[in-house]
Amino acid sequence: MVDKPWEHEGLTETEYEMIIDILGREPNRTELGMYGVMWSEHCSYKNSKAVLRNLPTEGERVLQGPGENAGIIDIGDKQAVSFKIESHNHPSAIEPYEGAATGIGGIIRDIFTMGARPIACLNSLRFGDLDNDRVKFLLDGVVSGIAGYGNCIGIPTVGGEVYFSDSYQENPLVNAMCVGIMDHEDISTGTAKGVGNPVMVVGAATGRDGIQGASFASDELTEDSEEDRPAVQVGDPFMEKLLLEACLELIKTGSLVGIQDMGAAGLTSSSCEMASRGGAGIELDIDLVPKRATGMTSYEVMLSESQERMLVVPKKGKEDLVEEIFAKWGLHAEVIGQVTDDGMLRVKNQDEVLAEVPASSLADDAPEYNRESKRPEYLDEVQDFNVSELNEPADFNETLLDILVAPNIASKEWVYEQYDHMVRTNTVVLPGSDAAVLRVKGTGKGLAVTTDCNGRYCYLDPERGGSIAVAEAARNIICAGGEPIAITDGLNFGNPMKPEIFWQFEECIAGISEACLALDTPVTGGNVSFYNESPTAAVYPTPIVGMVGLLEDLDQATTADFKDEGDVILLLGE
Amino acid sequence: MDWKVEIKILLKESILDPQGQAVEGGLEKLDYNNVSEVQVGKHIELELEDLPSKEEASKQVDEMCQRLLANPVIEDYTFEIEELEG
Amino acid sequence: MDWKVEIKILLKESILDPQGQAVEGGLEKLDYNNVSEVQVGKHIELELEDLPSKEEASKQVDEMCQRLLANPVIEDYTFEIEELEG
Amino acid sequence: MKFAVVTFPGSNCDQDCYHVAHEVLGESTDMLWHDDTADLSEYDCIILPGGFSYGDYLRTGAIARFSPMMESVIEYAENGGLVIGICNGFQILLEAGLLPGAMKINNSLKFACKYIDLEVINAETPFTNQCSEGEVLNVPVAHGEGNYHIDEAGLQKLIDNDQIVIKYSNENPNGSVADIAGICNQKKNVFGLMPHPERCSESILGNGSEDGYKIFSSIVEYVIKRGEKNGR
Ligand SMILES: Nc1ncnc2c1ncn2[C@@H]1O[C@H](COP(=O)(O)OP(=O)(O)O)[C@@H](O)[C@H]1O
Repeated sequence: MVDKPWEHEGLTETEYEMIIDILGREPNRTELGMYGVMWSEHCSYKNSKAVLRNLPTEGERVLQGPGENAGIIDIGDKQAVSFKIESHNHPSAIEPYEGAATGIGGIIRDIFTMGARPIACLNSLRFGDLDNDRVKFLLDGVVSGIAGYGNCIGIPTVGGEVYFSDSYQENPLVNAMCVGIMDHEDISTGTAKGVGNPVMVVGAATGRDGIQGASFASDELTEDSEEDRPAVQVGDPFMEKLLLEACLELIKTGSLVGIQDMGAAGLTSSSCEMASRGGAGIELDIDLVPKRATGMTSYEVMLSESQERMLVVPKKGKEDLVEEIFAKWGLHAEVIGQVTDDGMLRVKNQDEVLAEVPASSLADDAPEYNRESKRPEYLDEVQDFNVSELNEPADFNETLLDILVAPNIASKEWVYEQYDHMVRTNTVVLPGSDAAVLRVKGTGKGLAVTTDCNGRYCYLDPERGGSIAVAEAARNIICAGGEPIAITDGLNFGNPMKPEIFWQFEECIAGISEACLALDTPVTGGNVSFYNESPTAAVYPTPIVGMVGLLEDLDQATTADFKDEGDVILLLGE
Repeated sequence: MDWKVEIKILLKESILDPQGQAVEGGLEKLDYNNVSEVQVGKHIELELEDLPSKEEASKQVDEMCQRLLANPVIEDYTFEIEELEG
Repeated sequence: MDWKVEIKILLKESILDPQGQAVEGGLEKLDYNNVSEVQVGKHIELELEDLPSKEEASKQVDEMCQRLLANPVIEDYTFEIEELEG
Repeated sequence: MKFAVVTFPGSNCDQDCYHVAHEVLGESTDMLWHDDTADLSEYDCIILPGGFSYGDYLRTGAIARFSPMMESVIEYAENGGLVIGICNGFQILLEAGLLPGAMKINNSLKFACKYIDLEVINAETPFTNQCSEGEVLNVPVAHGEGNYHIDEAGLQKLIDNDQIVIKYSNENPNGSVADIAGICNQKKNVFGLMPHPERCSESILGNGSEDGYKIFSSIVEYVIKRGEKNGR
């Protein structure tokens, strides 16, 4: 082995020693690669877990909190909603169209894996100054990518936000949220258990794309990142549409034990997480995995991030049924292994064992760090600012016009007209209002959905900013006629190794927690994206709040526009 | 001198080509079972004015491909240049 | 014998090409002012197995273009065929 | 009456069309699978729904038109059966040659989803008899390739035979020749349109327009009248 083999996998020497302790020997290259991705920030949350525990995650309606592919909230009548937000910032910075598109694909898979039929997508976007050509290119590519994927798969994109600020100049933020609806009896989880049950891979063939995407997402962007090309993946929304229909059909049969999407760290993460959740082991033969490229090594097969794939564990004897359903949708389903009782993730190539590690050590035993935190000095300066010292504008009419043409305030029609926001005929309140409202067919109910965050507020006062994001989302839901019921959070920050950044992170979480407790909107899951930095600076701390609200009666749905001449206009609040 | 340029742009080999797969499937449906390795890319034709040599023309086309016509992150391109008869 | 086929498909000349126009506009924005007649079409590559002669291969490709690959109402196509070395 | 909606791999509006036909109109409605063939004579109208059949790869509708069910639909249409193709369904009808012309990418090169005004040009088809000539309908469009093309001779024929059924009235969202939004065949039993009437058949949705309902109720009305005439 080369010197310091851990470095290539993004691990530290201490972490490498922990692995040796776990295995009682040195890991081989495949095993080390597996630990590398699973213990990356992206998969293990090693720098954020401790702080995330402070978020309130319990509530009467919570059927599934954080820890699964997505959270689930009860909406009555034996129905539930599943929703989650996910970031795809770094891939979008490099290849905006495909980066954003595959981000949409990933979050949609998280939702239908839970057994829910996706009914809406939202997206929260941050870019640099719109005067810049690169920024225009990124905006254009990201919006077309979201449209390209979401429109083709036939899920309406009903809301979101776009903000422009220097702080995102070289590190745009692309967060996507998906909301699905399900009957309680269809709730599925990513669990593997039952010795001898088959493990099957369904959907696309495995290629060399996106290898080490997870550890890539955990690095700061550098000048060289554009050279890091293999990490870019191309999505196939058509394939995912077929996968979605086939998986939902399969879940309805009741013959599944567990199902999980292959996102970051592909086969490695899906297999070890499923085994670990079920307290079981999994044995795989990579020779049986359908591959798109020839001569792929075990390292590559285990770490590939090819899109539009899922791992399913049906009950023994149901293999043919799975194959039949997938064949109907023109897709392959292959048995690649089975569930065992020894807790090991064992990877074989025919008879040869290539990797053998405790599944839970990959999924759950990553080290947890309490990073140093320190109040940044810039705060004294910015908080010293006194609004009353500002001069009154000479001409308020002119100021109003200036405000209206500012990209952050101007209509976002250019964006949402590129998204099919009406497919599935549920969109009661269209984009352009405060929150979008969707009807729940077959009931008189509706769901209100929104994403919100003001990164500038979070920069000026992370704790207040975090609370404000939740409060703004709640106001939007209420203005649409809904009662806020839960949130998902997309936490976008800089490098957590910097004490000032970590402090921002802690403070934002404290603010979000406080607001969520006050509003009784538990956090059912979310995503942490660190290392959103460019050589010059970190992005504004941007904890995006995706909120779902319930309208017991769709007739309560309200829109933001003025309706009739002569109507009274009231200003509420302080 | 004026030039006629033909550019072909295909996805890099390692990258998934969903269009190619769909077309291959479509051809199969029509019972063309002897077709494989289908790739679908772009073909661009254009005319370039006023460049003194094929080298200069080539240089400009390459630059245009890098900057706008192709997406070098995921695509490869090749081109051919011929002098246009006045 | 096996064959390597390259097909190019462009909109018929009389038909307005929105993509070609957009690309021309895009190039102009980047200060390429000597570009004209931009057309954007498709480039398809594929391999054909087991056909005894170039004529047979040609016949099949032509048929595939007519039936599926091109839309003869608005598109023209041309193709090149080469024998694949075993 | 009896509707049937065809599902192709990649169809997205099949359930929406089903919902309108079955729940809103209250008519009996079957779902048909692309890979089957069927004797369609028991149906009064076949709906080809919107979406991205086969991902819209290569060209919109190009691959779907070769599905076995389309063979049945073509036969059904040739025998005078009513067929309505909405958005991707329209594109499939063009590729299948049941309607003349072809579809190009929108002039903007961008997908456009919005409500738009349509003018009814021919109110005497089985699909528009509940509208009046010149009436303006407010209906959403949602497509990236709705830029209808036909050559001049073809256009003249469409005009001469009253085959242009609806046009974009204020704004042409895609660059279509002669602002064409929907056309029918010479016999008037096959209708293709880019806008989505199924998305505006209930007042609860979107901006509240129910203009799309008129298209579906026209079909029902036509079928009832035809039945009466035939003494059924
Ligand atoms: N990226 C986006 N995707 C979809 N809809 C968007 C997006 N950005 C903005 N919108 C829609 O535009 C409307 C106005 O957005 P915005 O200007 O951010 O307003 P607000 O400050 O009231 O949230 C909202 O209804 C929002 O859903």
